[in-house]
Amino acid sequence: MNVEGVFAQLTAAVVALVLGPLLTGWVNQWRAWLQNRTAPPLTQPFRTLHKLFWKESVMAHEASALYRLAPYVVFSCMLLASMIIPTLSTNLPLAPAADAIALVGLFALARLFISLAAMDVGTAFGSLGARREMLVGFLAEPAFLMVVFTASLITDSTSLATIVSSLSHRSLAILPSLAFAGVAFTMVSLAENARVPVDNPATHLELTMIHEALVLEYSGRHLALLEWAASLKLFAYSCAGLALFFPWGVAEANDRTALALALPVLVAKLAAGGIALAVIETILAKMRIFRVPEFLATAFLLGVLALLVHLLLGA
Amino acid sequence: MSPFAVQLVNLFAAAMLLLAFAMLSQRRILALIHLYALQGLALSASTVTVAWATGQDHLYYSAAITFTLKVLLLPWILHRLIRRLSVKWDVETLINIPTMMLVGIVLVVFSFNLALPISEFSRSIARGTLGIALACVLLSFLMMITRSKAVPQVIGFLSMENGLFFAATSATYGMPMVVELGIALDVLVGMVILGVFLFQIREQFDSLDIHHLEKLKED
Amino acid sequence: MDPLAILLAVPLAGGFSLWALGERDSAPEINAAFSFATFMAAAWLTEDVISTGPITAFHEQFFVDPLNVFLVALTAFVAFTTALFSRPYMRTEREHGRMTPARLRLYHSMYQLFTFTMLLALTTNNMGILWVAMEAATLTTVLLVSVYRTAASLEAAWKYFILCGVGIAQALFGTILLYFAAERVLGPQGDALLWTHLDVVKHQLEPAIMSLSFVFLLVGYGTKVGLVPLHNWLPDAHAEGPTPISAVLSGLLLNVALYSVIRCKVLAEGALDSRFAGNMMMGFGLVSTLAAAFFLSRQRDIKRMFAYSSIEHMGLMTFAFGMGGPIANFAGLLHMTVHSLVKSAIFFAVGHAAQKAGTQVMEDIRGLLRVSPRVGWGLMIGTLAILGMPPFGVFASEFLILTTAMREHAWATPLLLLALGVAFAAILRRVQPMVFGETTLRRLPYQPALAPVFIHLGLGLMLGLYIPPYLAAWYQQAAKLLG
Amino acid sequence: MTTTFPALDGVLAVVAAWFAIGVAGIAVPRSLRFVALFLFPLSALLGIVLAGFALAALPGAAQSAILPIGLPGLPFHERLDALSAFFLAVLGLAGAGVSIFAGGYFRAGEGTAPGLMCLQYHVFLAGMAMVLLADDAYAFMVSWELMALASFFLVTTNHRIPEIQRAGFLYLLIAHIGAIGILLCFGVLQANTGDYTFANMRAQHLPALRASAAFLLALFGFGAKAGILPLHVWLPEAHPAAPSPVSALMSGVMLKTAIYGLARVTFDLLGSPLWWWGVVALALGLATALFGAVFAAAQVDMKRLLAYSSIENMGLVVVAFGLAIVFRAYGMPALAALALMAMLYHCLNHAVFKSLLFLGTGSVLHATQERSLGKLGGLLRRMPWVAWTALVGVIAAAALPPSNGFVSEWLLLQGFLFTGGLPNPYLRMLVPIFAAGVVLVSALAGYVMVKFFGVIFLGRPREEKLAEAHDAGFLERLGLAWLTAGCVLLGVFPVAVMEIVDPGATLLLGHGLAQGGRIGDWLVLAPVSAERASYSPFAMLAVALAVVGLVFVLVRRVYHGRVRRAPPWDCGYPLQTARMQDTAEGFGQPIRQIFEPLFRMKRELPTAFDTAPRYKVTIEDPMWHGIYEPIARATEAFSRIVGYLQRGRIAIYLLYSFLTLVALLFLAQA
Repeated sequence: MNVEGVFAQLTAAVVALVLGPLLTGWVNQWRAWLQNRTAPPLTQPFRTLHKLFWKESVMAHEASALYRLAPYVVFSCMLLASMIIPTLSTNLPLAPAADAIALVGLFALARLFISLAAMDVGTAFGSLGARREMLVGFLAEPAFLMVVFTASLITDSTSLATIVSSLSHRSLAILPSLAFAGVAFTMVSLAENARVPVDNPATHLELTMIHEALVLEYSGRHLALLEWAASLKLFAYSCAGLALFFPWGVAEANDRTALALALPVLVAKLAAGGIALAVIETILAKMRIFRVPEFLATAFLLGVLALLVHLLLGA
Repeated sequence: MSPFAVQLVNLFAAAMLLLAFAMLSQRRILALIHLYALQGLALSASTVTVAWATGQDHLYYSAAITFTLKVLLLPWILHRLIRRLSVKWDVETLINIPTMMLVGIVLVVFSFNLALPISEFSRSIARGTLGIALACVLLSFLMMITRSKAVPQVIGFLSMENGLFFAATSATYGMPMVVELGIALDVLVGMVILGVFLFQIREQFDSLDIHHLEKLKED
Repeated sequence: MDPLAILLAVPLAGGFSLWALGERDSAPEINAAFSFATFMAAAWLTEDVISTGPITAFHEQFFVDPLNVFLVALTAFVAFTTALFSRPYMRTEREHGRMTPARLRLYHSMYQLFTFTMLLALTTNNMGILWVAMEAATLTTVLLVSVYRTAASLEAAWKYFILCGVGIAQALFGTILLYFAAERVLGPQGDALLWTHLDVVKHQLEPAIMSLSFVFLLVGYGTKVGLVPLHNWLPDAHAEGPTPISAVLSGLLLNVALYSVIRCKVLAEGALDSRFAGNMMMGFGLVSTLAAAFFLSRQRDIKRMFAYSSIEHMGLMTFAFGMGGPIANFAGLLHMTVHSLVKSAIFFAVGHAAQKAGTQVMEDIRGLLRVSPRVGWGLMIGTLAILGMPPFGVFASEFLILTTAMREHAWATPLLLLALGVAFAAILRRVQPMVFGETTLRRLPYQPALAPVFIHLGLGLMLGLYIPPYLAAWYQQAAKLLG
Repeated sequence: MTTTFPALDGVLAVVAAWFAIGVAGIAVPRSLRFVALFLFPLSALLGIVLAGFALAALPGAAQSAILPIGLPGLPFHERLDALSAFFLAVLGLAGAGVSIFAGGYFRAGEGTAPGLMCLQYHVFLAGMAMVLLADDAYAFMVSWELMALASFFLVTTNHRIPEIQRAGFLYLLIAHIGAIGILLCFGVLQANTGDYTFANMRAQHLPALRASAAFLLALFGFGAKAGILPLHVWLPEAHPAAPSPVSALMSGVMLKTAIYGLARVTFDLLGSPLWWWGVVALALGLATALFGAVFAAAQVDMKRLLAYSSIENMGLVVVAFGLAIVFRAYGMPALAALALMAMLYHCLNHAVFKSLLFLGTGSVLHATQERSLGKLGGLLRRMPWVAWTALVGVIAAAALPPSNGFVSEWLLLQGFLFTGGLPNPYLRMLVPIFAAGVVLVSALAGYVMVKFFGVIFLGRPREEKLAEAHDAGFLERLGLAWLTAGCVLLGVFPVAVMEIVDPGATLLLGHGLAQGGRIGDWLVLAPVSAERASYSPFAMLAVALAVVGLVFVLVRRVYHGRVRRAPPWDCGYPLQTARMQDTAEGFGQPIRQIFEPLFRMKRELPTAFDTAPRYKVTIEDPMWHGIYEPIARATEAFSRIVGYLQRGRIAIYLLYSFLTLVALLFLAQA
């Protein structure tokens, strides 16, 4: 593990921590604009975090250690995830520590903890949220893995670094399998990041909410960590998507100039992705919670289809 | 040995078969017992003939045993039984008589065919006797099946024994003495036990109708 | 002094002396003593055979070879343990008023005579005497079955008498035919029915006659073995007679009958040099096993149920002997031994259980473990053993039988699998609630004799894990002898 | 470790010692203290010793011995090779934890006297060990049935309760029928030689038809024990019925012996499997896994839930097994080794975490006398030991990193990702579908585990009496801690474990995973190549912990650590009761809705006018309705027909013998 490696790794972490909330802010801005509202500033998420951190954290009497532990675990899981995904460079010391499957596992772990924490206090909404979260998760996770499998069958590897580098090196060609996978991935990431049409991050209408119900009891620094983790998650998913479907511009091993170049490219890609997300959220309507399984099942089937298409057409 | 003896044995054989048929069709128990005694007589007569014709002395003993047992002793016991138990008739047989006759004839044909290949090997004087013996056995079997009272069943059982003895004496010149003695003993004891039984059954069900003996079954 | 003579003399004397002694309180003990003496004689005889090898006696009228020596020992042993068991059992029956002193007298003397007839049937070399002994065994047991004088027991005894009498008559015809075939080779002397001689010349016997003769013998003795559809007397007789008699019927008489069948089979096979006899036995065995299994699943009377299980196991043995070959025969003999040990043990336990409950209806017997754990465990373990659970010997033989069948008659194995499965379900489903759960039972006036149960089960266990070399050697020789 | 090390003797000694302990227990049937405080800990110690011997024997060559018992000409052959050594290690490690726990668990009021239970328990342990050692068909069957028998008596420990009797009956029946299947399988394997030693079976080369028959018989026989569809029905009945340590042992170890048997027969005795066997195993395994997961999600009895989850895990194991067969049949030993490693590893993992979870339920059961999830809750605060150890088990059971459960799933998925190389196009198409199924199953497992843990340990207690629930005692904690440590270590250091396990795979396939170099370096697991795929739980864990610590410190430094306790917010709804939390039914509801066709549900819905409205859903296993009831009915009908043979009329009986005689005479004449 050389110096560049460590450097790249740390930059990745910092970039994630910074760009994550910014991306959230960016999406919120665009949603506002698309809905003819005056938008909050781009840095609004940071202000919120700062505010929350200063607030004292109010906790239910029954809340147990698990409840207090969960935000930290979730946060670190998300940070770890976004350090694993090759955002700027494929030369990450941590890359061998976890491949795509492990990445999915990491997300699942976070989900487990947040759901348990939500059930810990023992309120009606908490357990409701946990149940819905797990429902979304157990359908989204396989779909995500199917997408990953497609990519790794194409590149004969599950290690993200290898996937990205080999994908980025192939001449630009439309792979039908990847097209399917792309759609599936989009649906999954909408669901996983609690966006419309599955969930509405801005809602506080109890009966429809998923993510908000999970964190309903949280406040102060714990809430801050969870929010930050949420935006990190969005960031991680976006980067994963970009890495899988638009891998160009990610720096190769020990290539300072490319590394320098990679940042703006990433920001540009994220900006575009954010706008797309905002558009999707604006034009779609939130669906009933019981429709969600169908939505995700579709994603899952698309993922399987992508695999089959790849095996069928060898492309 | 003389053809006369052969004819004699065949005659007795025929008599036994006839008697078997007669027992099959006979309803009155008393007559049944008489027929049984007659069959025993024919059996012992044929045994004597064989003994005389082949000069096998131990057959005389077996004839004597047969006579005392099956002509005198058992019929007497049976007589006393039915007098004590006052059973006269065995009214309904399970199948009507003509059908039984037909079945019986079929059986006879069957057993003759069965015995035919064997009797070639017989050094014995009368070739057909084995078939007849077999026929007697099967006929008494049929009789046991079709009788609905205890005593006739017993008689059927005994006449089956007759058929066996006839096979033993005429087809093969009698079994070894010790065996015959054993068999005779068994028959006697069996008879006694049966007698005891009939009394017990009677005092249990105050009738000898074996329809009472159909309680134990899979339901 | 010849152990064989003692072996036969003791029970005979015992029968008459017990009758002569009349109605005494000590009769059970005397009975047990005679049985013990018989057992000792059998042990002595066995010891002789071990040291000197097969023996014949009394102008070859009697003989002891590997095939029957262990059966003799087994018979004497089980007869002895059963006598031990019947001491408290019969006393309790008398307390419950089902037995009168007069009947006890009959019971004891007949018990001894029955032992005698079985030993005679086992040791005689003369097929005719064999028949006589079998008939005598029937007669004695008829009296034993009807000893309660109830309507049911009378009916059972009557059916037993008629069916077995007729069956045995067929066997006599078979014997006559056998003699008929034999005297053409051996001449018309007394030794034309001696098995040893017949065995020497079996290849010269006339096939046409032998096939007929074997059919009669099979139907005849098969009736006593309890082969379906000749079995109908068996469950009644087992269920209605006193339990010690059920034990010896299942444990010993069926064995002796099967023993005579296989003696005849050896001759028939030799004469026919075809698999006719074997196939016929396999057919009977398979049918019996299957039918018995399905009968089992609808029983309500406990003794009746285990009677059917005896039919099932007899069928299995018949199937094994029908297959023939060293392994199958070995398995058959082993199964004979273990079955009679375990099944009699089960009947001992069942007897006490039924006495405690005052009924043989299984729904009314509950929770044996609570009132008397040893009876309960005895019944449970015995049942599991008879169901072919290792490490008991029954499993060992079933293991050999099934695997042999699998490679020689694969078509039969699904049927066996079905039969064993159904039997297992049927019996366990009934026995489990009898042993486990809450109880409905009462105490007994006399301490039940459980030593026999556990001795038998212990032996059954031993035979599953370790077969003494002598026994193994006998089995193997006998298996060779059966071809 | 050199092969001269007498590992086999040691193992046999341990087995003997277990028997001895059992006898010692029966010698003093009523003294609970002696049994609990001396015998059970002792046997736990023996378990560790056993594991030690096994691990020592793993790398070495096979050792064999002949015991002086058995049939003449067929004494017990015992053999200790890498495969049996591996499973013995599993037995020893899991068994140690369970035994020490059992020492604290068994009480006087269990129904069976403690001494007797001690006997049954140790015969069970010894039986399992003998199964793994057996080297001939007879020894195998005897030990196999001994195991079944002992566990049957353990299941029926509390035999006053009729349900438990029924459960035991069902269990023993299916076990026995399966055993007969295995027996017939051996009958085929010995191929007319009459020699029942495994050595001989190895030497035989069966024609394809017979080999397939043997394989299917084995799949049937061992499947009955492993709980493969549709022979799984005994599991959800027997596990709740048995005392928890027994359930732990049955689910954790006994099921594995079935897998051992499958592997032994397929790879060792049969040698060269056909590819379609693999497909059969894959299909059955996946069906079982899905079925188990879905039904586990719908259960409301905690032990029943775990039983179904065991079914699911065994399904996954069988899937790995099938994958290994496929690779083996197409001559890809390296990949076969990968799949086989996944199988073995998952056996090990499941043994550890499922025992852990069952023991946890045991403590809960003793603390609350309650098995129904609907009456539990909030125990995390009452019984922290049990809860936190259970949490580790839950993470493992949900197959999440960095636990051990994830490692085996990771290996399995890696195996699936290599199926592109299969020559058979249909398989290439088929296998990804299976992969999707596996993924779905593991995701469902997560759902199930959240339900399990959340409903039992989190939230507010749903009953008043839960307030006086007490935490586990010392011995129990020891057992829980032991297994928890197992979960963590197996999860964090997979490379080391796999290098120990590798000889097992090598033995079966002639090709191990470590062939040519190591399975990654000590830190990073890379079964094929680092570019291809790599996983380092240790690094992940380290980084994650670092981040947690860092964040914790930073937040307190930069801001503050103040906390105020208040009543829960819950959107400001004032009057909340514990009954308002999700019940187990509620939590399972989405799954029930999605997989509705699988279930046979009976709903009792309240009417609008009920004064005391009740809502009740009962779920029954469709297999009952689909398979078992028809069989029962058929048997009933047939036995009724047979019953007509015996209508009591003596004339008819005579007619039977008459007809038989005549018919046979015809035959004889012909």
